Amino acid sequence: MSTALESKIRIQREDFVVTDEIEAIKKVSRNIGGIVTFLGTGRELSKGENITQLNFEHYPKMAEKKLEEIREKAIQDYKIIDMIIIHRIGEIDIGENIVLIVAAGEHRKEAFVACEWAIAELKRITPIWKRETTSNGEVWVQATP
Amino acid sequence: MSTALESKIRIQREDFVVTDEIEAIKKVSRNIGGIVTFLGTGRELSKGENITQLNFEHYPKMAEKKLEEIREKAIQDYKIIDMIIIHRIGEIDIGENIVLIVAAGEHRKEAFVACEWAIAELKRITPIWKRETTSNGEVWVQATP
Amino acid sequence: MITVKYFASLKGIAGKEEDRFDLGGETTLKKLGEAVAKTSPVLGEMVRDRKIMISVNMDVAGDDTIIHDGDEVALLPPFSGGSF
Amino acid sequence: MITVKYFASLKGIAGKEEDRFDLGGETTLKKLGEAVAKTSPVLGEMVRDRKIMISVNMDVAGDDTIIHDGDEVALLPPFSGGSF
Repeated sequence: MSTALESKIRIQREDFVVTDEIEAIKKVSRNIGGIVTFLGTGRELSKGENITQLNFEHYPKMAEKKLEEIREKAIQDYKIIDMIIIHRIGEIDIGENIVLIVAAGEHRKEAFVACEWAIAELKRITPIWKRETTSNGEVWVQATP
Repeated sequence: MSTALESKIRIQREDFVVTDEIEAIKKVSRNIGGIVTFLGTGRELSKGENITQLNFEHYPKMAEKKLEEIREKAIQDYKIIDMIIIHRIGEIDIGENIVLIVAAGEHRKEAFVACEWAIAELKRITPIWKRETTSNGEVWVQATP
Repeated sequence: MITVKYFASLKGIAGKEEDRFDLGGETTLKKLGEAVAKTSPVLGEMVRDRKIMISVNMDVAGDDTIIHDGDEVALLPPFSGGSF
Repeated sequence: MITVKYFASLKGIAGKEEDRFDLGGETTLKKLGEAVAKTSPVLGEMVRDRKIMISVNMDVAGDDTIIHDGDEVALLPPFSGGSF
């Protein structure tokens, strides 16, 4: 069985499959008309430097708690039907998936707003840190909004 | 080989796989950091009536031409890296995929704006029509913005 | 010959998917509308008075669009790409 | 005992992942900062003057947050969930 059904909030080392998460959220209601997905991936360039690898670390339990807060607030404030949030940790190569937010609504408008809000809020309040490896070595990165 | 690589604009009867399209767009650049996807699905309720099936018809060639115009304008105006647009035609059941827009950018902001603009523009200028089947029979539907 | 295509609900009104009319080398939407009226007075009025969107060779037509022999005209009822 | 956790760059500064301090039944960030200063003066100052975000039992602490025996405190450098 897919891990998609286990929890709508996950912080995990392994990759996720976007289609599986979308199919999981579709099962919640027959009245979903619009699903907006944000997928964050590892970029090669950061402030002009070539990155060879990313490494994510989180504060266990607190990070999950914050993601659950974001999910609940998104559902309540933007009247969407459901939301799934997944963030990977550990080593991530260029082009690989890092974070996924799936927002399902009756119509597209609320799903777009909820999804865009959720990724901004995730970056603002979730204790997850990124270390970039470049030819100059490794460095912990501070958030860019 | 997946049909995903054949064209970035498709109108087709068969379903699509979101993950395949995302992986196809990822191959375009190693500098993609944010991918925003809109997936439109068949809703059961429409103006209080229970829908049992949807049926989409398009004006061949003109519909593809309009989707290509939308794709090119999105890339140019919003500075995204690439966009894929797929619309299904024919019979569609409740919960099934109807339309997919994938917008890939260096950062999330331009990908969100381009994706949301593209679906609104698709509904505005693309010659695609929907017939809803309810317990009262079949009816051609006019656009809701 | 000018081909006139009917889509969605208009196909039901016309009772067919397309018509063909011979209106010489050049014509207008107004004159084409009079020809279409022979198939259906309602559709004819839509074309003549541009009550719906009309395309000529897949570009949206304006009031003064000239239609040439061989052109493809289409009557396009309001689009509806899903209720999302 | 109060557990103090260090994350990301702060782990390098502390040279460890966490510390434990016995500061009685109740204490303040100011007093905890003085204890942390024995591990690292830089980190101690961060706690005492709240130069970075600090959580107590996974909620963000304020100036007057009281820390109890058994609490888990964490020093949280600015978050960065990817450059998207």
